[in-house]
Amino acid sequence: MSSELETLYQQVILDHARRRSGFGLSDVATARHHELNPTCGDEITVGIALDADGAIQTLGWEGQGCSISMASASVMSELCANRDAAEVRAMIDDFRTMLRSRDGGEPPESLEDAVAFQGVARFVMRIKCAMLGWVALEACLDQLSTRDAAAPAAS
Amino acid sequence: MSSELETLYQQVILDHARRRSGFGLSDVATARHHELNPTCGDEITVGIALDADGAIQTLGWEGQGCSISMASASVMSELCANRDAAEVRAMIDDFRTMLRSRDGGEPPESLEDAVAFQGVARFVMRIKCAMLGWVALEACLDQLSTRDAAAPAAS
Amino acid sequence: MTTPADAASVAGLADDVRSDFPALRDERGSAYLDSAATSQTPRQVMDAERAFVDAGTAAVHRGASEATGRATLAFEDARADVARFVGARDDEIVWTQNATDALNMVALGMADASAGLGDPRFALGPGDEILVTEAEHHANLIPWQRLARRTGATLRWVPVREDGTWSIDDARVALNTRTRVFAFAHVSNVTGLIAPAAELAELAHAVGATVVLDACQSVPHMPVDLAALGVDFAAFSGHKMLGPTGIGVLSGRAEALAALPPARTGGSTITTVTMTDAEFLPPPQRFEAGTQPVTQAIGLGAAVRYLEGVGTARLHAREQQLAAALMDAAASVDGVHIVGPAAAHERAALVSVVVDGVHAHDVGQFLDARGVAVRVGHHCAQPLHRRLGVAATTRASAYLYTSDDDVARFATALAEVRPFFGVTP
Amino acid sequence: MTTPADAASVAGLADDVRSDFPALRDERGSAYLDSAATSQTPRQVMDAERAFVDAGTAAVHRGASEATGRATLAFEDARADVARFVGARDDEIVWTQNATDALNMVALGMADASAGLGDPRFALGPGDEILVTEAEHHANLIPWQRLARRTGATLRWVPVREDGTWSIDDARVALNTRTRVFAFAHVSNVTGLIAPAAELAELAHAVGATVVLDACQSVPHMPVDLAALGVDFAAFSGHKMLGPTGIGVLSGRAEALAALPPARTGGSTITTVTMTDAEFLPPPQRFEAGTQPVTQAIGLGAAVRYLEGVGTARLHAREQQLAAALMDAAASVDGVHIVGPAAAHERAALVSVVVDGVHAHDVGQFLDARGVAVRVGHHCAQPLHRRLGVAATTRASAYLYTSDDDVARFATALAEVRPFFGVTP
Ligand SMILES: Cc1ncc(COP(=O)(O)O)c(C=O)c1O
Ligand SMILES: Cc1ncc(COP(=O)(O)O)c(C=O)c1O
Repeated sequence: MSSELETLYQQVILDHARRRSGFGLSDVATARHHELNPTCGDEITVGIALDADGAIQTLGWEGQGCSISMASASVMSELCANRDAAEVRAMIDDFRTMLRSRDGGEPPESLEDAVAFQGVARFVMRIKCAMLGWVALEACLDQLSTRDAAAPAAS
Repeated sequence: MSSELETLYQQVILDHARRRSGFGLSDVATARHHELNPTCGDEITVGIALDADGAIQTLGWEGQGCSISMASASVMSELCANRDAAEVRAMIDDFRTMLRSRDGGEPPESLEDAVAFQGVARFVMRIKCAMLGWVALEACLDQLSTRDAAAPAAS
Repeated sequence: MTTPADAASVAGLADDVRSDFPALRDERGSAYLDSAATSQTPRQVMDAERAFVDAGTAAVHRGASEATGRATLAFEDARADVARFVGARDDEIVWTQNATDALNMVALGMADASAGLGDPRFALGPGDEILVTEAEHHANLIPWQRLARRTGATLRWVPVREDGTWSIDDARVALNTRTRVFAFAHVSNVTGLIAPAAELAELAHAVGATVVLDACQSVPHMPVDLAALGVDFAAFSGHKMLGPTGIGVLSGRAEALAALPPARTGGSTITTVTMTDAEFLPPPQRFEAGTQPVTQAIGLGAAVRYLEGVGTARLHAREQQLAAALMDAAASVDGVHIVGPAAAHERAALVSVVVDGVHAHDVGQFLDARGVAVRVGHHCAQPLHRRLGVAATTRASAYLYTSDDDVARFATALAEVRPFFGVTP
Repeated sequence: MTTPADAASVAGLADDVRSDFPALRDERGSAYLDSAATSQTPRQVMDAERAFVDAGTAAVHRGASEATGRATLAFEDARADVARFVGARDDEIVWTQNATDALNMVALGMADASAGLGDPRFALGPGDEILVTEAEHHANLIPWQRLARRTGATLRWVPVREDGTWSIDDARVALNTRTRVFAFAHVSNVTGLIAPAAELAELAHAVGATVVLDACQSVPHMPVDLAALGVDFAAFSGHKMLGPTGIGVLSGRAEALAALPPARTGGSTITTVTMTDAEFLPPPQRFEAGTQPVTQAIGLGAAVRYLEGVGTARLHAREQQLAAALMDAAASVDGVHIVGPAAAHERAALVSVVVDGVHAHDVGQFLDARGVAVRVGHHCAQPLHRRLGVAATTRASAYLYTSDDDVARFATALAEVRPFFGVTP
């Protein structure tokens, strides 16, 4: 196997692409977002619900696409479930920064299994694939915080 | 004076540009045509009348433009007046052929003074200028022959 | 280069031309199989552009300087080259930005005709129909959707079968006396299907429709005589036929072009302009607003002369070999399904496939890592892919420089795809 | 190259850069004074294009191959170069065929908005006014005439004075609450007049008009910060700023671009396409239909980096010198009348003249034979010339490579024109 392919398709990615953690949308989700990659037609819908403390209680997704987009959504759902929304936003930022950095460098440890996607940065045309689920998740969080802002203040 | 300029602006051309033979449109003209060079805004109107035998009896023109277009119309009016329409058409063809020939060669003697314009062929952007009056004259002849064709046959 | 189309000369085409293409002198020995998207450029084209620019550029058709004259001649000679190549008159060739621009020029011109700007011949309105096919490239679909919305006309289409193909009989059913425009691809960029353009044009003309041919995938690859085909308008792009990006062609029958209002207006298209009105020049100038892609026209002229040097008959014969070889390569791999006609002689030298269990993006990435450049995605034909039941396919396409080796490398790499992604047969 | 704008460095600009321009290495020592029509090209631009093409072209934003990735990056880097150069965001730069195409894109988009296709923000109708000036290039006039006819809006204009100039006060009189669009040239290609774009934009915005700037003659020659000027749309061409033909730019404020319907549609502009409808991507992709002028964008990127290397402040300082020198040269000859502002600081480095008793075509031809390339004609501004009372003028225009010698040669040759044609003073 050529080393270029190994960089991109790490074993953890190939595994997740088949396993697909978090696949399935729950009825209790209070925010949902559908994201499309116009180049290839790949699409992912993410649905989430927060608990009273603002942590992600439910995180599910559905969609179809290449192994990078599917594995990325799968890893994301394992990583982000049960975390605080602010923490997840920071993670999304880190993930995006890692993918956009053309020169490599040490990725933040916080990303855990998601560091497997660092190799994607070298394949510009695939960055959108890896981001697909994460962008949908970010949009869900945006929905909820807009709604929060619109709702009457609690105190 | 550079030889390039001499080729283009032969003395006969400079003279005709100032003298302008045939300048002025006659009321007796039975065909008129206005021709415009869109690149520079030069324009010439030619008016003619044929006699009973189909010879050009009256040939006048008006217009404004560069010395090439003015001189060419002037030479044309001297050359074509009092000639048979068919003969004039042949002359227009010869003149056009001479201007379009990129490689020079002997111009037909029939063109008389108009051979002075042979040098224009080397200046593509000026060919339209030299043709302006001739194209208007050709259009006048076309008008008359279309009218002839439309009129009831004489015999 | 010689032009005889005997067997040895046909098979040897890639060997003969390859050294003219700097991009193909790759140490990795990679196979470029994406010419249907864009072709590689021979040095003759870049040399022609450079020679022109280094001698001093100048605006064309404006001013009187010697440099302007030189540029204008080179520019018009390129037009004559392209006209000769596709069997059109010089004044039937309009330069555009690309084929997409050319198709839009027709659709937008018809919108203007419908709005009362210019000759009413191409005016459309409610009750009128615009006919396309379900297999069209977005470039030959969306402009017609928009024209329908602008005018109130109805957009209809020839449906495709399960394999993405359609026939002249399908077109016969769809055409009727309300059909004012029939726009279709001469060769599909997904299925490779070659449409019987002359027969289709005849059918369409019989009901009074204007025929618009998307010739993007035909003009570069086979002898095309637009006059003989009898279509009213045709569009193609320079970058798919060894020419540069930044230039395309709208070809139109003289009388059709003369009746089409110019949607894009500006300098060099006019005779007299006042503050309130403008009179337009005859075609092609009427459609060439502003400073034209002069250098690119000269590059395209050089590309066309290069193709003439090869000979389009020889080229087409070679492409038929390559079509068969690509089909065989794809058919030889388990779990790989070919889209489009089964017979190689009905198709151009391109093959789009679906690989069971592996997404096209992954297939493409794998092939790319193996040094085989193909194209993955919907190839700007989403409705067709929807009909095929897939979001994306993997397409390999060939051109004159494609060697048998390139095709063999494609076959080998394709066979490794499913094992790599752990899909068991 | 260094960037300080001290006197010696400014005066020495031509010497510093001249060897980069193969077209100017002419043994005849001729003077190229037609840069306002099209500029000469430095080898850096042609080298950048060639390096890109020879490494292997590929379609951008489509497919997943490494070559596609490389091409896409180079293409987007060029966009970032141009954006930085004019003070815009990357997504505020749309590639077009030329400036004319960019202006049409705005006018045609507004026509679509008026026909109910897309955001109604730019919809026009009867009672609305489109304002231009009497000095506009046809590219910034005819598209607005056509828009007026398509929508029923009225075209009005700021009149020019006898010398071809107009002022902010003239604009103030013409602008009113019915004005929906104000389109004007930043720098006139005939009079050289520099319009106070920021102040004009403010005035126009105060009445709610959209401001469209024809920046063809400013962006190449002076520091232009579109964000600071506050215009809504701006258009310019690559070939006038050391770049190749075949590429232009429409720049628009993000929110303005986002509200403009795409008149030209096709591949790469969309998200989801069905047979009956298409959803469009955000700008700039929405406007970039079909295969883009990729090689030319890369060339333009190189041109912009070249200009940045020179420094636009130094360039502009030099052009002010050249403006004064050209004015002096023309004023020194009897029977020669200068069109436009009398003060050199109010104008760009171009001068258009009328020569008493000699037609502009003859003037141009004579100068050309003397090795001085100028432009003659109406310069695509017929209404302005009509106002000046002449059919054609002779224009000399300079750029960074123009030497004092070039201007001196112009002055000498100009003085010989009337004697040659036998016009006595
Ligand atoms: C002021 C002005 N506007 C518009 C244009 C048109 O530019 P282009 O021909 O590159 O589209 C030009 C140049 O020709 C110009 O000088
Ligand atoms: C069949 C077909 N039509 C239209 C196009 C559009 O061509 P361009 O992108 O050069 O405008 C293409 C190529 O992309 C094509 O293959």
